[in-house]
Formats: sequence, structure tokens, C-alpha cells
Amino acid sequence: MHKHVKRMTAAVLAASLAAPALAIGGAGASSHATTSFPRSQTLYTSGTAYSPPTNWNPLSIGAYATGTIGLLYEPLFLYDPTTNKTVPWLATSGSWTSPTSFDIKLRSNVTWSDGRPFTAADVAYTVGLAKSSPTVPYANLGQYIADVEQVGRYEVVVNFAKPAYTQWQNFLYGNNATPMLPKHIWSKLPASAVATFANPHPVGTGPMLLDEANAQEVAYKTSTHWWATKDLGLKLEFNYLVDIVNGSNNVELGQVLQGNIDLSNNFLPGISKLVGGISSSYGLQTYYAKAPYMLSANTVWLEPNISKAPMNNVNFRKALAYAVDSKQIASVVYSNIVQPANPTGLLPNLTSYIDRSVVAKSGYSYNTAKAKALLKASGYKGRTITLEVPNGWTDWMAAAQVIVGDLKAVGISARATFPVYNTRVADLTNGTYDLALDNNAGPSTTPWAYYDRVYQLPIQQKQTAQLNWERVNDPASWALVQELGTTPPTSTATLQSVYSQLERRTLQTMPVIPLWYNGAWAQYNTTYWTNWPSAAPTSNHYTPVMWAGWLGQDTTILALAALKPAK
Amino acid sequence: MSKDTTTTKDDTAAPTEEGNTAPRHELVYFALRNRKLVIGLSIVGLLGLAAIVAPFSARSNPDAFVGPPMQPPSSSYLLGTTYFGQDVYSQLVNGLRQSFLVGIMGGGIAFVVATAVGFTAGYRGGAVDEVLNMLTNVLLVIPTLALLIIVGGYLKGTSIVFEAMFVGATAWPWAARAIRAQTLSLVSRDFVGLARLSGVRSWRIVVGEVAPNMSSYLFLTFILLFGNAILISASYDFLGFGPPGGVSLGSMMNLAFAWNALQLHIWWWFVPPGVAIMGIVGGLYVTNVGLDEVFNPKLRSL
Amino acid sequence: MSLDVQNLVVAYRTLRGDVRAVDDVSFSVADGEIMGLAGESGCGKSTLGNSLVRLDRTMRCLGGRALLDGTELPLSDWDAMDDFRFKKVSLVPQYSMSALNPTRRIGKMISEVVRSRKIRYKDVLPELERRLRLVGLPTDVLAKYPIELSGGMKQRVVMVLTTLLDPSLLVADEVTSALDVSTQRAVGGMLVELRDMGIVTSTIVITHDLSVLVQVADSVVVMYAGKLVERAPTATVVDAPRHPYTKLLIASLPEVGVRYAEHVLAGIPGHPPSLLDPPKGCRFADRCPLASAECAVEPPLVELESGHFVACWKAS
Amino acid sequence: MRRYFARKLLTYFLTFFVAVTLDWGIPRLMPGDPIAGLLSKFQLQPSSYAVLHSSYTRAFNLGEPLWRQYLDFWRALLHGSLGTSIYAYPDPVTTVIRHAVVFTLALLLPATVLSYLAGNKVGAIAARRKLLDDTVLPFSYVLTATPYQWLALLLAFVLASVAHVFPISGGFSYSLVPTLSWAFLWSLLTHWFLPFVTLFLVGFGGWAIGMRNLIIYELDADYAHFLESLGAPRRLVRKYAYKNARLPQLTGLALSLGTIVGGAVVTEIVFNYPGIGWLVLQAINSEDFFLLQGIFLFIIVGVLLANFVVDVVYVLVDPRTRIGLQEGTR
Repeated sequence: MHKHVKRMTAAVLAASLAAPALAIGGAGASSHATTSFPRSQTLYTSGTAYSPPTNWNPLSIGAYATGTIGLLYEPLFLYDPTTNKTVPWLATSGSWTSPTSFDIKLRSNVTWSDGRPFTAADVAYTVGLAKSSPTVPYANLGQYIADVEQVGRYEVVVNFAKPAYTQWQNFLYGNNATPMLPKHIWSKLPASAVATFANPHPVGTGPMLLDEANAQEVAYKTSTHWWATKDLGLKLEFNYLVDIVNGSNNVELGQVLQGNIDLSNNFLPGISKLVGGISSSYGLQTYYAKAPYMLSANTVWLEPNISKAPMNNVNFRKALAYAVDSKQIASVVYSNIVQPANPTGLLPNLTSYIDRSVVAKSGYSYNTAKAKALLKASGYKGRTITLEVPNGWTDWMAAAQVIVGDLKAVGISARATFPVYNTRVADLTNGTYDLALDNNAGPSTTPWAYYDRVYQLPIQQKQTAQLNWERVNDPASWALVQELGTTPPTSTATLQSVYSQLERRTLQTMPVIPLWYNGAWAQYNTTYWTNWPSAAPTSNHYTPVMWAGWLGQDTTILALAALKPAK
Repeated sequence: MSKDTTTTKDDTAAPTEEGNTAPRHELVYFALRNRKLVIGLSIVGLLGLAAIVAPFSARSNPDAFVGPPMQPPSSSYLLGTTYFGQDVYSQLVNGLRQSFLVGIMGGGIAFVVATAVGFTAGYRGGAVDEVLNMLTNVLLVIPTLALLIIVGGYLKGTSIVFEAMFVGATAWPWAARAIRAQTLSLVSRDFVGLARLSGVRSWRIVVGEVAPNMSSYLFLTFILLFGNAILISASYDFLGFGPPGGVSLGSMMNLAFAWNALQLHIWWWFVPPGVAIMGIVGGLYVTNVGLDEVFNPKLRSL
Repeated sequence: MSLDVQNLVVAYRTLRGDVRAVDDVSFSVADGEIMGLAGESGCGKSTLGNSLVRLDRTMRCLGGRALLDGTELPLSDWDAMDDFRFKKVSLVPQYSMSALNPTRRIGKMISEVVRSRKIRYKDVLPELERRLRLVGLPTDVLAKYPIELSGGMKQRVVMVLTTLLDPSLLVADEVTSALDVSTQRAVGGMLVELRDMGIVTSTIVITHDLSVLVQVADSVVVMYAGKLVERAPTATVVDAPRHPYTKLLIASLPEVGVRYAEHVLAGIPGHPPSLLDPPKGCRFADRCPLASAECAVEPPLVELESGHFVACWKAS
Repeated sequence: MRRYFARKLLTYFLTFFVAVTLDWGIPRLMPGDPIAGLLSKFQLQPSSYAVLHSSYTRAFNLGEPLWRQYLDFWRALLHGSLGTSIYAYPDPVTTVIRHAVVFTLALLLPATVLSYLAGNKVGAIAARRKLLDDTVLPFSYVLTATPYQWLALLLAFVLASVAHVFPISGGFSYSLVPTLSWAFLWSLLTHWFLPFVTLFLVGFGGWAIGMRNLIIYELDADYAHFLESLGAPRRLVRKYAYKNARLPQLTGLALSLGTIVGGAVVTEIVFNYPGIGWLVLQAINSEDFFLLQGIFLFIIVGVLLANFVVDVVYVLVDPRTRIGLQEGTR
């Protein structure tokens, strides 16, 4: 019996060790020829994917694998937030020919990766989905579009039933810019599946092809037929791009330091100590060589629930604004890799829209005396208010501790709570919270999206779409936001006056309190690849993040094309 | 695992013909002579003392940002500072306090549940035993983390007290099983039978006859539950289900891990809490074995 | 002269010094003799019997010696004693019910024990089987686990095993106390049979239960508080005891069904003295109805008549 | 014997039933709307939000009345389906788990079995030799009192972060495509080593102490004394003591399976080892309660199976139980 047990044990052990090799290795071996990615020909990236790559449908926002838009599928235009300019991409130009017609001219030598040409039919199909498929992310355009005309093989005219400038602008440019889909493949899908099917064999126009995917990573191989090589002289120097699914940010810093990852778009605590500082030997680099090291990505708000007392009191909200020391959060929690937000909350790429006189007159800054005075004016009676931050968001949890400390310092009884994410979402949509940290206001080509999020009306019992979570009921401001949507982009004076009014009203009523800008986290290891995006005078000043909305719609793809092997 | 250090073997057997039950001062003598007990108790005692005087010896509020970040241990920061510039020493002594609280409360609750379930199941037998056994089995099998996630989901964030209660409510099954086995073996003995025959009420028999006969065993069980509770809560904290802030030993490790202490080589952030837990729990285990040797004359060596 | 015990002192080591459980005891057991060893709980009888085979690690032999067939038994030398154990001296323990390893088949266990003593199992197997049959056990008990056997069967297996190598001395420690009355008689008979068949040369039977001794013993030694107080042929002890303690012991005996002398002896006022610091003089003096001044001096063991020894001033 | 196992199986089945029912409740008992949580990660317009919300609710079968959902859950479970994962949408939960299971088994089985065997052996030796008792035992106490995550952190810090002897994270090198090549196997092995050592060491300490203490008890048992009185050499007595001490150790193994799995969870997290434990954290972080439910179901089944194996082995090893069964006395 004893011998049996021993033999059985040995067999179990052997099997358990061989099992993963067979299970993982065997699966790959049958379907794949590449066995490894030569280090000097491969770009390793990470910090974008939080789950295994399983989906390459560019319409499945939030679900598609890193690289789906940018490396495989491409939009008509790119947007460069550092210069606030658009870059013609699959289109060569686009313009309003009348208040309700938009004319798009396309490149003529673009082909899909299956060899079929990219034509006006594909663009017309993609735009048309707004009307025919309610599940596509840009379905809200459907109500504005009258029809889509193909003019020859390489020109499309979109006719609108009523003006929808900002919505259309969002379709074309910026982080929600929609990539073009191959009609010959997508039109075969049922309308309901268009936005959800997993598209495991993607056919795109981009510079790379899907090579391999497993739970740990997705790998792309550089295509030899990318249109931009001929048209724009762009070429990816690497043969493979491997994007690694996020582990913990802790693990990731190790990989970056060891040169196993070339580009990390994770929030990596301590990076400011490692760049240039205590150990420049690691060859680490960030966009700026010193604080704030990173480009700004979105605005973090302290979001008061205005449907509840005492947050419904404007003086109380202003007291909050004066009480919180954003600089301390930036330095203690973030080691200065973020910067305190402008009082308007608008991201640096929108600086040109900020009315300095408004900020000078109505802006706020850290000032406990003023906070105390405003608090007194608000008639605050000492009710304890809670600040909700999702559990596990470690930087925000640390920031929440600082904020609570600041609020207590001016006499507000505050407490931080860390519910699970879904509870926090439920609290925000149902309006059952007191204070929350929130960063819904992402990058955009104009301030419209920002104010659309702040002032959206009507307020529903459930504010589901993350719009107006603070529940501010300000019809006048909302009217101004709507006015922006119907003002042609060419009427710059009108637009600027509306922006100024919105900025003033926002600072006077403080529906949300902008605290700091979350960074476009990007840290590079220069061991294998050089000429990384940087503020320094180089040929690469593009966006350095692979995140959805940045890689293919902002200029990250240009940044990748500018990389050079280190040799 | 370590819970086997108290065996289900009957260590309360009547002493041999010539041996006589040790009087109390003799226990003390053996206790003082037992190296394991002395070492174990000293470690636990020292750490316990550190926990008790924590509020006085801590240099600051554990969450306060008191100094420059990531300072290695020095005369101004005994155990260095965290990534954020908090004082690791202050966090450590405060964390010790929380760990002892969780250990005593969580271990205590688990002990009460385990003895109640174990005595009832072992003494009553029959259907009651079956039902309690089932409950014990279910708790042994389901991942308690699942329960924690659900329960914790309803509480916006947790506290030490909640955590201790949760650990207490879920960590008792093995102890209940062991106590049940002990009770079974005692119940079959003459004196319990006599008491039963003479119509003494059940709980009185349990309290009056059964419990005293296994008091040393129960005490050892409590010690192990104490240590277990600390270990379990440390892993919950490490997974991020602990109370917020750097206030417990487990969450210190969690924060150190999350904030790159490994890569930034801030070893003084995660080494002390681990050593402290190891000290308490290891000390308790050694104490347990030492006490076992003291209580059980057969294991004493001169 | 099979066993000769001379001035044996065995003590338990405790914190406060040595507890002399056996204090200066001398006696001898003849070839073919079954000697009973009786006394209250804690009188040292079990210690005495056990020390002749297996001196527990908590005990020490402080003096005296024991000669078996003229050879001194190395009582204090554990390893040297191994040469005698099983082969020359054997012990049927009072815990016979649990003496067999519960997780080994009985035959397997016996073979392993035998082999560990450098004896081929094959050589003893026929005799083993013969003796099992002799005590009324089927030989297939060898293929069984202890749990499959009744208490009486286990007792018999243990007795067969301990006497397998025909020891010169067998110590039977409370072999009957856990058994019912009829089994008790059978086991008692077995002890006699073992002697009669010449399997065991001499036997010491330790028991609380004087009725057993009446059945099997040729002579009886009575101990009190570590001391030998009386030694005589069984009939003499029962009919004409001379030591006051023996008298009280016997007086309490006859009722059938009362088996534990200790229960009855509760009638004797007082408790045995602490052996840690025993009183000078006669140790029974405190409880003795006849005690007088002379008892403050320890009475010597005196042979009153042939084979009848008593240690009491009042006996002579 | 048959009755015993029938009874055992009934107990297992009931336990399974209760545990699975609790498990079913996870995504449903949690506060908040899992679909709302999922959709909040996309920046959606209100119109598409409504459409997606209803389609996802249908996809995850959350619209039906609870009793219906419960029955459907069992029906799907019997067909081997655990629903769809949010984390790896649209992959089924079973697929996600299957990828991770191999890693966890490769870690847990050898670590548990080897630490159990080695711990028992070493504990037995320590019970015999004073020198070893004085060295191995304190070491074992330290090990068994060590939180898994801390040992993992320490090993990762010293051997990976500072000394660069082992990779710090992952299941295999990023630069390799999983194939049956030596390079890939070597990569698997080096990534496996540190988490394995962590689980092994902590487990080892506990088993060694348990065995040592049990043997001390066994050496004082009646049968041991009897053997001594028969002049049996110490070797034989110890052999018996060791064999008998394995039985309570086996019970201990069954009781501590939960702790061991818990240890694997935190260890995998520290090393970013792509097994079930790591997946637990991913599921928690991405609020994928369907995946979480699947993982816990898997753990429940695994622990039950392991318990059953221990039960069977126990019956094989302990004649008392076996005989008792045959005679129908238990």
C-alpha cells in the first residue's frame, strides 16, 4: 500500500508539472508558427489591458483588445492634444460645405489587410450604422443624420437633418473618433451583433496584423502594406508589438526596470524617484524630465451631491473648493507626477478656451481662512459627510485620506469610505452619496464634452450615463451647452463668448470641484528603443499612451512610428 | 497544519497509578522551566506590551504625513518612512494593536462558537450532531473570501471590529470538530454517565463535568484560534478588504506591495509588519506546545 | 531460585525530590511459583512489577538488585535490559486492551517484533499457532486487526505473545481488572496453565483483587506505601494474616462482586502517607488501630515461620 | 462500507448543494447593478446606454425572477456552463477558469503533496533527534507562523528584485509564445519556482511541527510501551508511531485545504502568477461576479474532491475505520 501511495504521488506530481506545459504549449503549438518574439525586433507595452484580449471589434468600447483601434482599425482623422490640431488620416480632408453637409475626401491607396481596397462605400457604411444599429457607440448621431452620399470611389458627403456640430466633431476627432469598418465583412453581420461580436480575425487598414493572443498578452506583427508608408513616409521599426495584460502596478515597475517592458502606461508609484533621480542608470524616461513628468489625461473632480444638504449650498461647495490642498495631494500621494487642476477643470490642451479674466475674478485656491468663512456663511451644522472612493483604487484612496484631513481642518466633519466599485456606481447613479472623486471628463477637442457632462439635463432618478452625476439643475447653463452644439465651428467669437459664460457660471456655482489632472501615465525604458515622445526638442512630441482613444485616435501611433532601435 | 499541534489524543486521561495530579504551584514550576513556553510567552508578551503602549510610544498618528518619503530607518525615523512619508514605526505599533484586537476578538468569537457547536454536537449527538456537522462542513468548504466579499459589499468599507467578527464567525470549524471529538470521548466516560443517570441537566453536565475535564485542551484551542485569526485577517487586509489606511499589519503589507516597495527597495515598509505577525503567531504556537507539555505530565521532561 | 529481589529501591523523579515508590523491598520467587502482589492503589506494586521489565524513563533504580536465575538484571540500563526482555522477563501490561498497535494486523505486528529480536518468524510461527489454539483462539486472529477482537481475545493474544519465548519470569499487571467475572476466571486459569506447562518458570501477578490471588497464587506479597509488609503462602495470608494492614485488607474481601479493594478500604480511616517524605517508623502507624510508641521505629521484616514474613512490631 | 460511502456522498452532495446555492447568490446578492458597473467603464450616450443595458441584462440572465434564475443556473451548471465573464467578455467563465486552473494545479498539487510528505518526514526525524529538534523545530515554527504573502514578498524582494535570480512575475516570459519547446518549459519552470517555494515552505513548517508533536504523543501510547517491554528496538517503535501519527495528520490535511487555497490566492497575487488566485483578484478588481462565482464554485468542487480523496485514503490507511465500516458498526 505504501509503495502504491508513493507511486501515485509521483505520478500526480509529474502530471501536475507537465499539465500546464501541455495545456498552454500544446494549444499554441498547433495553431502557431512563431515561438518567440526576438527582443530587438519587438516593442513590449503594458498598462492598458486589464483583462485577457478576447475581442477585436472596435465598436465594443471597453472590451476590445489594446491595439484594435490604431494598429488594426483607423479613423478618418487623428487629434493631437499637445498642439490641439487634427491630422488627416484615412481622410485627406473634411469640411462643412453647408451648415448641414459635411464633405469627406479619402485617400485612394488604402487597402484592407485582406487585399480589398478601402473606399467611400466603407465610410458610408460605417457612418450609416448610426442610423441602422442602435447599439453602436455613436448611435446618438442617428437622429441628426439625413443621409450619406458616396461621391465617386473616394468621397463621401454626410447630410444632416439638423445641425449637430459637436456630436459630429466627436465622431471625427478626438478620443471617441470612430474607426472605419470594412463593409464587405461587417455588412454580413446581423444588426444586433455589430457592436458586440468578438471579431477574432480582424481585417483592418492599420500598420499591424493580429499575430497571437493568450491570457497574458496580445501580439501584433507589422504589416508590409501600410498605406502611410507610401503616403506619409511612416514606418514601424519593430516587427512585433506585444501588449501585456496588467498585473499589479508593482509587478509592472519591475518589468520596466528590467527592460522587459519598453512602454508602460500604468500608474507606477515612485517613478519620479527613478527618472533621472536616484537611479538614472535604469534608462527610464517620461514625457517631461521633471514634474509633472506626464501629460495630463483627465480631470479629477470632487463631486458633491447637489441634491442633498449641505452640498446643495453653494457656499458649502465653495468652502470645499478652498479647503482642499491639491498641491499636497500632488506631492504626497503622487510624488508630483500630477499637477493641480486649473479652477475651470479644463485640460491643458484646452487652455486656449479658458477666459483668464474669469478665472482671475472667480477662481479659487487653497485657503483655509476663506474656507472657514464660507463654511460659516453656509450655515453648516456639522453633519458628517462621507467621501466615496472605490475600494482598491489605491492612489485615490490615499488622496481621499488627505482630502478628509483637509476638510476636518476647516471644521467639516468628513469620513472616507471605500465601497466596492459597483456600489459606488450605484450610489452615484442613484444620487445617494455625499461626496465622491470622479474623473469622467476625459480628453476632448473642445470644452463642450466637459460641460455636457457637468450640466446634462434632465436629471433622472437614475443618472446612468455618467452625465451630471452631481445632479446640478441649472437650465441656463444647459441651454448654453446646447447652443454650442448648434454653433458652427467657424463662429469662433460666438463660441468663445459661450465658453466664457460657462466658465464663469461654473466657478460661481461650483457644481464640481476640479482638484488635479490625472496623468497620461507613460514611462519608457530606452534600452531597446529610443526617440520616445518627449517635451524636449525631438522629432517625437506625440502622445505616449496606448489607452483606448489615445493609440489610434490621438497621435500615439505617430509616436510609435517615430521609435528607433537602440542598437 | 499548526492546528494539529494539539492532537485529538486524550491528554486528560487519569494519571497512572503512582502519578498524582499536579498541584497548581507545580504547574507554575513546570511552566517556568519550559523553554518553549518561556520563549513563546516572552515574544507574545513583548509584542503585546508594545501594542498596549502603542498610543504612547507611537511618534505620530499612523496615517499622518510626517516626513520625507521613503526614508530608510534612521534615528529620526526608527523604521523609516513609507512611500508617502508616514512613520513606519508608528504604523507598526498601531498595527500590532489591531492585530491583537483581531486575534483576541476574532479568536474569542471563533472559540465561543466552536465550543458551543462542539459541545452540543458531541453531547447531544443524533440529528443535532448531523445538522451541526453539515454547517461545519459547508463552512470548511466554501471560500470564506466569497462571504467576505458579499458581506463587505454591503458595508461601505470595513473596520477592525467587523473584520474580527467576520473572522470569528468563519474560523471555528476545525476547532468545533476537535472539541466535538473530545466531548464524545469524555461523554462515554463513567462520571458523565453517572451525572446523566442522576438527572442533572445537560448544560450543567457540560459546564460542570465535561468542560473542566478538557479545560487545558480548550485553552490550547483558543491559543491556536487566536493565532489563526491574526493570520486570516492579515490575508484579508493584504487583499484589500481590511480597514482603510495603513492601520493594520496586513494593510501595511498591502500598501507596500501596491506602492512598489519591492521595486523601490523600501524593504523597511513590508518587513516589519511581517516580522511582527510572525512573532505573535509563532510565539503563540510555541506557547501552545509549551503549555501542552506543562499540562500533560506525560510530555514533561526533567 | 528463579527470581531474587534484594533491597530494591525504585523512585519517581519529581521536582521536590525522589518519590520512593518501592523502598527497600526484598523477596524471592521460586521456580514454578506464582506470586501475588497485592496492595492499595499507589502502594508501589505496579512500579515494582514494571521495573523488573521496563523501568520507565521517569523512574530510577536507586538501590538493590534483582537476580534472575543467578544473573543480575541490568534494571537501569535500558539497552542491556533488551537482552532479557521478551526472552527472559516478560510483562503482560494492565493496558492489554490497547497494547496492540491498532493499525497493524496482529500476525504482521508479531512477525515484526519477533524479527526485530533477531528471531525468524517462520521458526516460531508453528508454536505461536499452537499456543493460540491452546488458549482457545483460532489462528486466523493473526490476519486480523486488534479492533476486530473482543477484550478477552486481545488479552489472550497479549499473553500468548509475551510468553512466546518461554520467559523465566512473567509479570502480569492487573490482567483481570478490565474483564468480566467469567473471563477473569479463564485468564486466571491461563496463568496457572502457563506455569503448569512449563512455558513460564515463575510468575508475579499484580492485582487489586485478592480473589484472583486466591485462585492462582501460591504465595502473596502485600505492600503498603512502598514497603513490603507481609509475605506468605496464599492460604496463610488469607486465613492467618499477621500484619494489621493485611488483616484489614482481607477482612474487606469476601463479598462476591466487590472487586476493588480500594473501595472497601475507604473504611480504613486516613490515607496512605506521602512517599515523598514518608514518616519514620512504620508507615501504617497513622492508620493502624494497634499503633503504639514502638511503631515510631521502622519494624524489620521478620520470618515468623517458614515462608511467612511480616514487618510489624505487633505481629511477633 | 457501501453504506458508509453512500452516507458520505450524501453529506458531500448536501454540502455541495448549500455551498453552490450560496455561491449562486454572489453576483445577485452584491449591492449595486453589475451591468451598470460594467457599462460605467464605457463612456456612453444615454440612448446607447439603455440599449446596451437591456441587452447585457439579457445576456447575463439577470432579468428573470430570482427562482427562475436559480433554476436556470443549475440547469446551465449541469450542462457545464457557468455563464459569461465580464472580465474577459465574451469568453465563457469556464474558458477563463480553464486557462488559470492548470497554473494553480501545477502550483498547489506539488506544493501541498511535497510539503506534506517532507514535513511529515522531517517532523518524524526531529522527534527522534534532539539536535534536529532544537534546530528544525524553531525554524518550522517560524515558517508556519509566516503569512504567505509576506514570505512571497520577501522571496520576490531578495531573489527577484535585488538578486535577479528568478523572474518576479507572470507564468512565463512575455517574449515566448506558448509552445512545447525547451525554452518555454524552462520559462514555465523558473516562473513557477518562487510561488512554489512559498507555498511549500509555509506548509512544510506546519506539517513538520504537527508530525513531531504527534509522534511524541504516539511514543507515549500503550502499544509503544508494550513494544518496549518486548524489547523491540527503538526503530520499530518509531516506525509504528510515525505510521499512526500520519492518520491525524491526514485529517489535518483535509481541514487545512481551505487555508492552503487561501495561501495560494495571496501567493499568486504577489507573483502575478496567472492561476485561480490571481484570477480572483482580477475578478474582484473588474467586479466580474460571474467569474468570481465560477472560481468559487471551482474551489468548492476542488476542496470537496480533495476531501473525498482524503476520506478514501484514510479508509485505506486506517484499518480501524475500514474494519468498522465492514462490520457496519459505524
